[in-house]
Amino acid sequence: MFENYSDSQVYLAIVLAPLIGSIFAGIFNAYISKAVAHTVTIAGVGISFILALFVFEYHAFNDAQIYNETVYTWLVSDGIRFEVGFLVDNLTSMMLVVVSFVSLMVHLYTIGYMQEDPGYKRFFSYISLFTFSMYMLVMSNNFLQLFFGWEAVGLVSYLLIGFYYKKESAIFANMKAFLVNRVGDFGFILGIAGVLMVFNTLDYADVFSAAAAHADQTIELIPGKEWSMMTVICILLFIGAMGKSAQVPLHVWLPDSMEGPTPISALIHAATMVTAGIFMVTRMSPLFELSETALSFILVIGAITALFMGFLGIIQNDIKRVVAYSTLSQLGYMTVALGASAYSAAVFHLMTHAFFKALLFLAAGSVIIGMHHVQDIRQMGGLKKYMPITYWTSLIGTLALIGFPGFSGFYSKDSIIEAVHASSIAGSDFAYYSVLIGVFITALYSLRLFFIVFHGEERMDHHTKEHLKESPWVVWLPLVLLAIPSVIIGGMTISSVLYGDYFNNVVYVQQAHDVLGHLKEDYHGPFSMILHGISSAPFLLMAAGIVVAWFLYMKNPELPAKIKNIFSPIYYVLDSKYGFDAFNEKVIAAGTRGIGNLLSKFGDILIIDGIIVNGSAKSVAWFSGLIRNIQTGYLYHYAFAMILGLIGLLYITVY
Amino acid sequence: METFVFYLFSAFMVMSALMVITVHNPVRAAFFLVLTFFSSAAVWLLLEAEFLAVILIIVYVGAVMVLFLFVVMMLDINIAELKRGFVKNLPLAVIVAIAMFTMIYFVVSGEHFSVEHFAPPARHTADYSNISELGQVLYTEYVFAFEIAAVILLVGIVAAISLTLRRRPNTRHQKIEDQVAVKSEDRLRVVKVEPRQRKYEVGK
Amino acid sequence: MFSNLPLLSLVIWTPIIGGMLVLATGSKNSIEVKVLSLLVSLVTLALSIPLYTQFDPSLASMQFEELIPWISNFHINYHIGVDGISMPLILLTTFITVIVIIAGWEVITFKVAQYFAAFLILEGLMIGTFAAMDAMLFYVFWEALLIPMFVIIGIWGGANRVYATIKFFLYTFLGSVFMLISLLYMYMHAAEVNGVGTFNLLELHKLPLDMTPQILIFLSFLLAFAVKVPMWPVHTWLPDAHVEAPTGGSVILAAIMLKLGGYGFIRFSLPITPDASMALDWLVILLSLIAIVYIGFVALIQADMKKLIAYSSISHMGFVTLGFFLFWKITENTGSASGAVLGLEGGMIQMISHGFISGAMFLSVGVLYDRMHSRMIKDYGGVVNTMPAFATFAVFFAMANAGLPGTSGFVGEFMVIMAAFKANFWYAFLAATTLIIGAAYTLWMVKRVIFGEIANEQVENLEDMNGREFFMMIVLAIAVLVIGLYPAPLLEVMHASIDNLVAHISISKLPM
Amino acid sequence: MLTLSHFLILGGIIFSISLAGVFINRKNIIILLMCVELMLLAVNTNFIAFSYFLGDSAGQVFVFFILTVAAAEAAIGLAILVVLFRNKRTINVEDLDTLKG
Repeated sequence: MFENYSDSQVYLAIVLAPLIGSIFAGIFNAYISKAVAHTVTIAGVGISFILALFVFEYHAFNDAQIYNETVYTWLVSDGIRFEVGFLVDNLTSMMLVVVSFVSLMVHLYTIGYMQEDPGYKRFFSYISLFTFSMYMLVMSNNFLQLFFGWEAVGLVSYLLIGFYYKKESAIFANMKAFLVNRVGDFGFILGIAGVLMVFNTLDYADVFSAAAAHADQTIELIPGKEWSMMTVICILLFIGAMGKSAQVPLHVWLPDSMEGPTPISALIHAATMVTAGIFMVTRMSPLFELSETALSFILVIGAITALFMGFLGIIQNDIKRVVAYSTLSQLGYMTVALGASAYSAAVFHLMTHAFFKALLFLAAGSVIIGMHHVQDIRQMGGLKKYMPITYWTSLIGTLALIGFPGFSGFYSKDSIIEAVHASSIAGSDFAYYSVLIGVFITALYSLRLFFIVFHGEERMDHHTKEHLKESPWVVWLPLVLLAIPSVIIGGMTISSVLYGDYFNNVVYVQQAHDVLGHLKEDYHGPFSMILHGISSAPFLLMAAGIVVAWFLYMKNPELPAKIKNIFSPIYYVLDSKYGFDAFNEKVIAAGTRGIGNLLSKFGDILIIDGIIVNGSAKSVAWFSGLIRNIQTGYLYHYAFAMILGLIGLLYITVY
Repeated sequence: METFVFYLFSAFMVMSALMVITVHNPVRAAFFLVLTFFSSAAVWLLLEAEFLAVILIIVYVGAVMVLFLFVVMMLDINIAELKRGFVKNLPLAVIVAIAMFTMIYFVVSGEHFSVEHFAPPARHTADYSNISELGQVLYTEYVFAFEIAAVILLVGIVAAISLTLRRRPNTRHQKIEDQVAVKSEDRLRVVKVEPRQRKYEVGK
Repeated sequence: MFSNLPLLSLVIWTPIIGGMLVLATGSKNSIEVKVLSLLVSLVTLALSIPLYTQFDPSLASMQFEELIPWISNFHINYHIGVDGISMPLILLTTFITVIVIIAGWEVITFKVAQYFAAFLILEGLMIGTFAAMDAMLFYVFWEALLIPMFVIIGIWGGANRVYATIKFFLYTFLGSVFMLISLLYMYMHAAEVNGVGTFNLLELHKLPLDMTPQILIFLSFLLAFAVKVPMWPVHTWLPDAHVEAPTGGSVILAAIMLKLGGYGFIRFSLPITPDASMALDWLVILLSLIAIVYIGFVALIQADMKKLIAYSSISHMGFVTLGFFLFWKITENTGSASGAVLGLEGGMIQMISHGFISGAMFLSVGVLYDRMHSRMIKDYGGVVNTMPAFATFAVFFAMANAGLPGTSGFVGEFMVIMAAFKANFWYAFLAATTLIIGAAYTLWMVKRVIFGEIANEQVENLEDMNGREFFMMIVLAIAVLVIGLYPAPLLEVMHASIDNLVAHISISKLPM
Repeated sequence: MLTLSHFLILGGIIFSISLAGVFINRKNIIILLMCVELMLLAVNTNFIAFSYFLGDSAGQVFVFFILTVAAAEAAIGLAILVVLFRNKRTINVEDLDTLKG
């Protein structure tokens, strides 16, 4: 794409630029100034962003060949080559742009947000490392490297959630996040092992081209019962996605991950890393298409996440947690799209969501800066007049989130709903109603947040109020830059991404599942979609949500408390987050420790060490105590014994 | 004639051996042991083992038994105490000895060792030298064993000496080498005395 | 230039003779002793490098072979050689010993010369064990290396060291006497079959054996090697030994001595008794899986850092034995042997990687212990505040221990899980639980020790690593990273030998 | 006519007597030592008898060595006895039970 450089050099440069920045900032942490640290890392990410734009242009508009090359061979064993390589196609190039853009914005934003923090340079090192890991994940051309990137982003997420390592809640949250992700990875690696077993290779191209031929393979998990191998593999892989993309019941880590600094909540826990699962399933569409069971499973899980996590958003009072639950719910939407075989819609929503959710998080961060690190929305209110830029960008983000016609979120979300509606696989009805109700819920909690924070009476204390002002430009500039795509990107790209041929070479959909192909017949461009959208059920629900939110939080601010009292059992259920945390803490964590204690105390210490090892030592001691009585110490006793023995021997010899 | 000599000395041997184990005084026992050795030397002569017979007398009677006597006499042994239990142990001893002897008797008497199997060889002529014959084999075929025996004796000497050697740390005796190597500093120590200030305690 | 030197012998005997020299100086001026020891270990390391550079990876046969008759009446020879299986382990040994010598630099103040000499002699003996091609020579080295280890734990160990040493010694000794009996049996049997008895390993590999003797030999080998690995349920000596051993002792124990067990399986059990291995592979697999899961749970609740790492070692070594014995189950399940090599090589990589990671983990604990004189997790907290550089390494090694991709800890586990899936879904399922449990116990420890507010005054007064400690850590970290990111060169040298092994064990040794 | 049996029986008698001696004098360690010497004498007699009747001087060589070793043994045994007496003021075997288990 550049005349003097080969493609592979460009791709390598994209990946390595942030890595080098990260290593530099990490190793020379103690020796460089803050300015040097952020300059170097931003330069690294900036280079990769610019190159990513070129790559995108090259693939999206110039119809470049799909790039699929090996960088180096990780290892060869048993004739199987495990390699590190890049696969760059339309999906990858789009992900590259999204990741690098959000990452760049977050880098810029961090200069302002983390200004006072002692871990400033460390933070830059981490987020650059994250960018590198994410590139590795999306550019991978095989399962191994995918897993590498998968775990690497998990590692950085671990480090960043625990960024404030003195805070007990933060270091608890990061361990929780890593472990819950590990549960997902547990399934994921088994899925990879299944792929290796069936295909004897981990290379995407080889696997996908051979997938159909292995569709009927079975595996005997329980003796006598045959399972479709593809279903097993796909569900296992999807368990990985459930961990990373925080689907019920592996979602518990995401709200807690808000303990990390806000920029990374935007970058990792909203825009990029958590969508890795969505990306992965899309990438594996040739496999998932072979298993309707797995698709149904995905559909149901996604629907549950989309609906029930949305409910939780309504009662949260921490500004970041509201956005986090909204992220969970939106991830559920994407998952639903995957389950309905509308992979393109999922990725489309992934992209739009990346922009507007990053925007919302960064705006929340801006509010938090303004409020001097107060995160409780009950102490906010009326911020509109103090922080106008934040206000307007938040409004854009919120509208995009709730799917207001014309905004990015509208196109993607509406498409998902339509796609689920058109789908006919098991569970699609449930999913359809879930996502429909979800629209109402989304609008409700989003505008609740918006109204409480930016409108209404000013509930902050006097001291905070005095210092309340708009954030510096490094903070609001990224907001503005993110607001632009939040508005326009959906309408701009829907025709090609969703209904065009953008994903033709990437996503494989079976004829029977092709809901998007079905929708395409009714699609006549973005504007007619708006027109059509206004009269559809989702729009009405959304409007209802806005009105209810307005009524409850603007018009009658006392009403919510009354409602809370009336429906206190429901409130209790929501407040305890359906009991997942309590269950994990009381049953799983305590149970694990209990088993450990039992095995240690009973198995190791009592049985093996106590009875067998020390027991045998003791029995030797006991026996020797018994026979020591024979050893009188008197010479003549020994002599007597000897002579008796001699006589006995002689007797045997003689007779 | 030979038979008579054999029985005579055998009788001596048995009788004196019995005395060895029955007398209470160790000195007497030692003397009876000497007698046993003498008689057995005579029996050995019958078997044409002249050299060993002589050695038995010279080494055993002359050296070892004398050593026994020395030790017995040197130690202040309470004989009365050692006598206790003699009668009590006697039946057991007799039973064991008879049992042992019966066994041995059944083995060695009878057909395996009779004349047919082991005919008495012809007597050697007068110029036969038992010593030279022994010497021939001892210094050729068994020379290593011989050397080892020598080493064992050496070890015996060293062990006996080192066991019985007593160091008496508090005895006073001359150390010649110290006396020769003495230097003036060792004899005279110059002590620097701090001039002492007298303290006048006024008005106490 | 040096091609006609007896290189392997030099690698074995340089540290032993060097150790004797160090012992002989007995000097109170310990700095000279230390320099001499370091020099000896560095020379050994330098000598061992040609083993890699001049190694021909295309050959499955023994290289650098040396054969000198030793006890010719019983056909026992001083016969040594390396192949792709033993060579990496020898390099690991020479490498880790240098680290261990450095680790003891300032820490040991009591009987310094003896301490370093013990490690040097131990190094030579371990290399000898890996290089021995004669079963009796192997046995001699195998038993001899108990002595320096016994001394190391017994003299420089902690409070309860006597119990730990005796337990360690008796456990390992119990296992190996049965091995001796098997070796003698095979010698006699070879004498019957071939007319002349032999202890030559390569000959023993070819020796035809009936099923019953094979099973008995297999079980006796299993006992010998399972104790060393250690496998459940003969593992309880390890936590005690680790807890009581000085840091250097723990490192050597975890990094190399445990590998002797794995090496024994691959060098003795599999090739000598393939039919018994086939009949009893379920046993080894079962024990390995128990080790992985059961021990993982036990590790979780340990209050003592060294114990926790010791249990984690056992759990990780479960992957080694699991990988080694997957061959028959894979053949049974998929009808082809494809994947068996993956398991075997995965086990090998796991051994080497575990050498670095567990060594580094024990060194990390040692760094803390030298300052605080406590191994208890509850005595720590918020170490990162006062020792940021140390915390970085500690978290890195913890991640490696949890099998993070990009570190060496991942490679072996990944390969073994891949192979296990081919054998049976549930094997892979249980093996993969280590992803969760392993991360849980490691990170929980990290959380309690490294992160958080400064727990007490002692932690507040901690000083960060000095240059010596930093050097050890960085060297190990680089090794862990390099293997994790580019394991191919390490595997290259094994392929021929492992392929050869797989070909060998797929043929029955039962007499026709 | 003297046969081999005569000498062997003589040896047997002496051996049995010394055996009885060990039992009777179970307290007096000196007489115990003498009994041991007697046993050796019995054995030596057997050796010499066999040597004579087989015409093989090896038996005599053996006796020679036994005498040597016995001399050394007696010397060391007595030395031990002296040390023992010096330390314990007794040679009563019943007082010597340090080896009691």
